[in-house]
Amino acid sequence: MTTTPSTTSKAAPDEQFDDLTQQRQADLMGMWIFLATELMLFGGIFTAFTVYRFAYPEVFAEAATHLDLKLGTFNTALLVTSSLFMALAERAVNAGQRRKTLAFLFVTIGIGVVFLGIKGYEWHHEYTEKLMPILGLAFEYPGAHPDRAEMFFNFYYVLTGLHAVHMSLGLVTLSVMVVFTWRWRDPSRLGRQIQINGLYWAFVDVVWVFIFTTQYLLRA
Amino acid sequence: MNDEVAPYLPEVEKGLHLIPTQATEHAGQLDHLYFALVGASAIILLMVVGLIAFFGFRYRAGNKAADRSNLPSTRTENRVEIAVLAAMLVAFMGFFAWATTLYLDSYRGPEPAMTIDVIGKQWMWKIQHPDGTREINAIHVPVDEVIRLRVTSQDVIHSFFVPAFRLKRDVVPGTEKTAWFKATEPGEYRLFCAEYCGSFHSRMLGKVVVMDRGDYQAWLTRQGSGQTLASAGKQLFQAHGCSGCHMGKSNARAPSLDGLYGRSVALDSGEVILADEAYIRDSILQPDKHIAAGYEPIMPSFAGQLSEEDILRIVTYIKSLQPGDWVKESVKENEGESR
Amino acid sequence: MRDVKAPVLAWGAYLIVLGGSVAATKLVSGLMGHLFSLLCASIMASLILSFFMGLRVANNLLRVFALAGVMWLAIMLTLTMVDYVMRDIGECPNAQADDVARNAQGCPLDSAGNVRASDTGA
Amino acid sequence: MSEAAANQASESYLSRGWRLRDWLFTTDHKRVAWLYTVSITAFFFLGGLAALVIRLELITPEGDVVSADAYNQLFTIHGVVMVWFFLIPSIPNTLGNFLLPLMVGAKDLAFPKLNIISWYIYTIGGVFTIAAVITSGVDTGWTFYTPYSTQYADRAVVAALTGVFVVGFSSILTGINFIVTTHKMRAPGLTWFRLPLFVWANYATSLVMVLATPVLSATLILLILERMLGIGIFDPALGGDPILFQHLFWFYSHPAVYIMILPGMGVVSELITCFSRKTVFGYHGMAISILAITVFGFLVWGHHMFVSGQSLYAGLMFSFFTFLVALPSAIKTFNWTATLYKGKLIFSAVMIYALSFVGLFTIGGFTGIFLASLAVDVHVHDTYFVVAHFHYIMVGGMVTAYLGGLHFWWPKMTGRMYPEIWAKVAALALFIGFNLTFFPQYLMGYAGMPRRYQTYPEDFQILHVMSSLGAGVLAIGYLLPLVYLLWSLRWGKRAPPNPWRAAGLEWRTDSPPPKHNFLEPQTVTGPPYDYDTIDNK
Repeated sequence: MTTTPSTTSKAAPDEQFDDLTQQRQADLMGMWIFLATELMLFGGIFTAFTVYRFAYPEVFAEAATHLDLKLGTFNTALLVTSSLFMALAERAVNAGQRRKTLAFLFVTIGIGVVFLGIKGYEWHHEYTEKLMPILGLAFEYPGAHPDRAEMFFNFYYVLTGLHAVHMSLGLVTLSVMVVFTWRWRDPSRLGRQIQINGLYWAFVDVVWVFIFTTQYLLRA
Repeated sequence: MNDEVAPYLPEVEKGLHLIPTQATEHAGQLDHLYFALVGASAIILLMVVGLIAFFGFRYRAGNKAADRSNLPSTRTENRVEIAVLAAMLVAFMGFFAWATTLYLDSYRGPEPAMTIDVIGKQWMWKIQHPDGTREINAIHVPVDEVIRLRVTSQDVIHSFFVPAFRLKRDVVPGTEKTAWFKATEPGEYRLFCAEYCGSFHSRMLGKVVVMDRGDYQAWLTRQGSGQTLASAGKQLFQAHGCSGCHMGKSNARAPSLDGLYGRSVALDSGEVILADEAYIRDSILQPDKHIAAGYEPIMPSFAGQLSEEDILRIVTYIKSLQPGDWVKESVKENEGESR
Repeated sequence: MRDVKAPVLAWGAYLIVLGGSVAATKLVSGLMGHLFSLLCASIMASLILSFFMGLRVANNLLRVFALAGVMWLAIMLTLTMVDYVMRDIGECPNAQADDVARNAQGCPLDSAGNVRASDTGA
Repeated sequence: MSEAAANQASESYLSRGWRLRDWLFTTDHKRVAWLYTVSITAFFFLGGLAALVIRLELITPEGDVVSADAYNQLFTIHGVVMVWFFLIPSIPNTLGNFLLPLMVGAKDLAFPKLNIISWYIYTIGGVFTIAAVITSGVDTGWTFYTPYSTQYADRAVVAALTGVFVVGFSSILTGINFIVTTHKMRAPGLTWFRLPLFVWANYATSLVMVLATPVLSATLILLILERMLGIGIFDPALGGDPILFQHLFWFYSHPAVYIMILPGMGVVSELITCFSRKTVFGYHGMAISILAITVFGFLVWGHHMFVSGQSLYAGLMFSFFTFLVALPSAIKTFNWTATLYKGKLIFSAVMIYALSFVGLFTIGGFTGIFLASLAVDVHVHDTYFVVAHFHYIMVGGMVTAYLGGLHFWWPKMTGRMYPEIWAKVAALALFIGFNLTFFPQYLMGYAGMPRRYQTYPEDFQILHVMSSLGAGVLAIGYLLPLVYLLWSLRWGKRAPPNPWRAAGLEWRTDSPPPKHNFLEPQTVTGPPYDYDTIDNK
């Protein structure tokens, strides 16, 4: 979503803009609209989930208890911490502190990787418990109405999986930001880019809040 | 149309009817609404086209004589817009109320005289009457009775569409929906599948046969006597040695026939054919015509050996076989042996 | 550094709300607990939006765009649910409004001894 | 600035840079518009070819030209190509891309690189889908209804879905670009209520693209996962509801109809004002009704599902909103007509296109009211009536507006004039051919002819034959412009900056415009469509 670097001199706007303020506002606005589209993307799946959550309330509440609440809560706390460090990185880059920016970015990325690791561990655990109804794997659900519980797990994997894809994309762009910060060529442009990335990273966190609540917390 | 579906096509009056036959009261009511809508749109369309033509002539660039002073002010423009808006709103709400009333009526029917099950399936309609009579691609109903249909699908979404009744319901797998009609005119009417359902969507046709009460009773009786016909057919089936190959036991040389009627049969040629009466009859008389996939063409023709009545009896017997019938029978036999 | 204080406080508040939400799941069961959890989720999301994503200081246009996303999601959710909440009312006499599950199994109609259509196939 | 540099800046965007990479890696919105024009034209003729074979098949009631499966694949190709690879990108990505920055007085779009990326996504996704559809065949129809698409249709469904999914991103990127450009890059003095209606229309279209397209992406993700991983979301065997797919699908696909028609409305407003030599009747009403259509357009998707088994009351609600969305459309129709009042009308080819649009759109709009009326829809749903209705809106409306717009701005885009007399012939052929093709379809629809039928009862043959004849005439109406417009590129008269003496910032610069659109920064001091001032100069 960022405008890629041009060869123009430092602190000059891209050729289509009159000045830097206009460019910064345009970038921000573009990113927010993009986030609105992301919201609708997840929203479509949440809508489908809501329909079935409403249709089979008991089964879905029961199925939710088979998820690991402790790990889920821990992951939620982890993710918000990474968002905090991302916000701090934004402030550091605007204050012109290169080393601090780098450090904060590294912490953000590190926490993100740990989050994905824990998520992967959870999936593996559910796989060993035979709660993974994909690709024809055996699904042995201990509760009532296994066919409807299967629907719950379908949504669980779709939502967490799509979220993990977004996290991974975020990690890639953040790594690029690390490289840019290392080089420290055009701090004003870098500030814009890190702000845009920060928006994306925080948005992924917002989505997680709702995934966590609807999947883990709405239990019997 | 295609010959395969010919037996199911209704006998309707030839020629194009822009307004389809009205075979229910609802059809007449709906046509009134339709004419009103056509009238209203025609008026508006004539107004728009008329104004374009009139302005086009009057205010053509070459016409210096036209008065072009006093253009409407913004205030006038707003007033015109609001007037148009209000007029349209009133008209639209009228149509909304009218159409909605008819729609709700067409869903919440009166107490039905009977309920008929309709099952859609690629690419046929299976019908089951309250007394267990089964039909394919045809529904026989008495005139002037409220008939409730309970529709569902076995595979994909189909849509039950009888233009003469102005009736359409989507047939959705996993759900049962109802529809009702009360036919006022005896006759045969077209039944279409309106929701795209795969390769032979356009051949998923059938007919609704509306009969006088007397005819309907006679038809029912004919269907009902199928039981005795069937038992006669069973004796013939065994006497002619059919059961030797067709009994559906392991390493049988011929396909099992229980539940055959109404099923799709994969043929050796790669085609798929619907097992209807014509198919069963053909298979007895011309066994080489349709060879079931996976079997050798070893069956002899019975043409000339069986009278028409006998063929009918055997066909009725095969039609009467429900899926699993023969398995039950063989279990009984086994029990007898072991005793 | 004053500008660091706000996000750190927001982070702390977030963790407290998170704790409350998880605790509520254990303590309050049923609808009230669920509603409380969803309320907590909205608070947590708002904290992120205002403090980490700068909506607190952003210009109104950005807020409008952020809100538009939520509004449109609400439209989709509400109008879709209108269908599911009211499915089969007024058309299939025995179906319950709050039981869409029934609909998926088939609408239980009059028991005139008819063979259930679904028995023959589906 | 040196003199050489100044000369280079005033050169047209077309004069230099004719190596392949100057086009394929350009970020100039005007060149991207051309890339899009070439792509969508190719897709349009591909989709048209499929339609022609369909019409050929339907001349006789028997299925004698192609097999049943081939027929189903043909209408799937026609639908997928026309909807996603022609109608949706047509006006926004060609005329819109070219004109939006010019009309707001900007040097380029806000994100030029996203613009060219969006073309790559579109073209690669499109070619991928077409390749999949042609090599292995997809026969689901463009609507991909479950459970047919997930369990019964075989072959390349996943590939086709992936292609459509990818192309969605090009819509989203274009939408973001247009919205930000309209908000942030308007010339000084160009307030919202001084914007040309074309900009309003493209802005509204972009809103729809941005808010609706992701839902399609979500739906397609679910569908692809259901097919590939065997998870059940819409599968009735697992207690899933196939109708939910329709909800999600139409939440995108109904607003998508407004993606298709709104830009057409914008174009026609420009054309009619110019050739009536006066401002549009009720400018504010026109702008506001565009926004009203955008918002209400999101509340009506359920009218595609009146017989699908959704709740009666949901049907009632969606019907009500559908009647409401017709109001602003009606206002627009009346305002276009009223714009002619006391004008100085010039019946150029462009004006013929524009007036055809008004007439055809009125018919299409009113039959929309038929379909909004619940009980009537039950009868005509999934019949040719519906087919005729949306072709009147999309072909009669949208394609007519697109061709009109293309003629109107052709001198600006290429610097050449086209032969007016041939353009008139083409416009009339389009109008006549179109009505001959699609009006009989209304008639056979009410008479009970279901859509997507390869074979049909003999009674309908006469109407089908008329329709197929019309399709032939229509084809001439499309091929003629292709020929003479290409001809004009080389032999056409050179165009002055403002051949129509039209209002609007885009006419203040050269034809074709220089690389950065304007040599001087533009300011705006008055309302749009100020034809009095232009004519009395």
